[in-house]
Amino acid sequence: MEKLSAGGKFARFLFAWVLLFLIWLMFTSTLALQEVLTGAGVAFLIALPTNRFFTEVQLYHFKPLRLIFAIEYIFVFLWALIVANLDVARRVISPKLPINPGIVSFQTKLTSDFAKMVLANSITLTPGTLSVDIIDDTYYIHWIDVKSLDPEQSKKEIAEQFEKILLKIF
Amino acid sequence: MIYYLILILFLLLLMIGAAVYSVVQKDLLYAVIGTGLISLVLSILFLLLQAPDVALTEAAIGVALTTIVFIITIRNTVRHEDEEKNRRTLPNQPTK
Amino acid sequence: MNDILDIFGMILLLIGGIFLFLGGLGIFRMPDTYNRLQAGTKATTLGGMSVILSVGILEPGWFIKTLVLVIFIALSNPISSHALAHANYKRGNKPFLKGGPEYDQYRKTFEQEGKETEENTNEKVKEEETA
Amino acid sequence: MLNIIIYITLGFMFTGIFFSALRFVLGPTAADRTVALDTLTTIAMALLVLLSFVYKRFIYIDVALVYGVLGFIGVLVIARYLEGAL
Repeated sequence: MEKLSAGGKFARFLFAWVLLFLIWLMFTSTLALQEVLTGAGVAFLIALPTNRFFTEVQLYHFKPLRLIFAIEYIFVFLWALIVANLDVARRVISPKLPINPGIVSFQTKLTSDFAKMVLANSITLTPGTLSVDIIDDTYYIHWIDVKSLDPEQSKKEIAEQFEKILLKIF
Repeated sequence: MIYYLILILFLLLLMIGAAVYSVVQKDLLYAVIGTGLISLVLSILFLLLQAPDVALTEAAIGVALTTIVFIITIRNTVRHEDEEKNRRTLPNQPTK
Repeated sequence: MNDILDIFGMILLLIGGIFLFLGGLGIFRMPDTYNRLQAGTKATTLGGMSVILSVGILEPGWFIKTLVLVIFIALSNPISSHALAHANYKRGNKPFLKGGPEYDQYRKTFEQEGKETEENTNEKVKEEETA
Repeated sequence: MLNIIIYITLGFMFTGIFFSALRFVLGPTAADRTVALDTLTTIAMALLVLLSFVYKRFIYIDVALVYGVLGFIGVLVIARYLEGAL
């Protein structure tokens, strides 16, 4: 972790404080004065010792264009989740269990750790795949119905649609 | 209302089954997971009987705290109970 | 307007219940741990999300809190399933393979890594012994 | 109308709980049992929220929230122990 200037430290603290305060507001879900004041105080007290665990990159990831792509990502992800569930339902109900499982691997072009985590979580929730391990930039995916063992081909089947948007966001 | 009575009965049977399972089981890890299942069912039961504070406490203590403390205990001792060769002897106890 | 929302909430509730049932059934029927994780995680994620969201739609005052729960499920469920799959492979439970051993591309890397760490520990032990 | 749909959904959920508990008893390895516990945690969260809707009390949702967070941590601790990294 690189050394931060005083301004960087303050920005990081502010980020942690605002995030904790927003979480407090969502949990209590009222706007009564005493609740809001208590939340601000508690968030301040918790953000003092823990702000260095929250983020490494302060706020410069926050740009409006990225927000649009993030919303597009959410819709693509929800559609994939619904397709995945219909797929699981078809496999579970059919009496002969049409499965052909295996573990495949492919390389990714993403660089930051956070983007890798988002991609791994998305892969776990999309049709027939489950991420088992990530070593550097190689994903190992358990696939319930293996269509090809070639890394390029399996990447095209599994992760192309998410990686395309994630490369634009990060 | 009779429907909820049937559900409560089902949950009670499930809880008793889990309790018997985790007492009888020789492998201590399985017994700990069974304890987690008991407190899961118990907190649903408390909510069905309209006692949310007790359900909250049961969820907090039964699921997280008990499981974590027992897992740490198992890590520091042996997992299978009835293996003679793995049994640790106390320092002042005469060995057979 | 309100009636349409209510009917939408009811349909969502029913769909969620069916998917939660399918999650339980999938866990019961699948042949090995990885496939059980697949069925269990996906079906219960969508089922739980839609049941909780339907409660938020049927009772509009609760919407924000149910949204928090939905986001929490969507973030936490894949993490726990990934941790379980990784732990299961590390314990040496090999996946059920229909097509033969070449369908497991992870084993080679896994065994190589294990050897490397073993060699490292051996070297360390040797260094300690010589010292 | 709403009551009937809630009854049907509760029936589906309890059948799911029954099958998961069956896998919990049958499961050959420790990981299988933990998978069953994980599935039961998510089903129980949805069930607690639905019950709080049945009783029309806003406070009851907190139980589901606490249950979800702590059950997640419990499953992670068991997974770390199985991995041998705790």
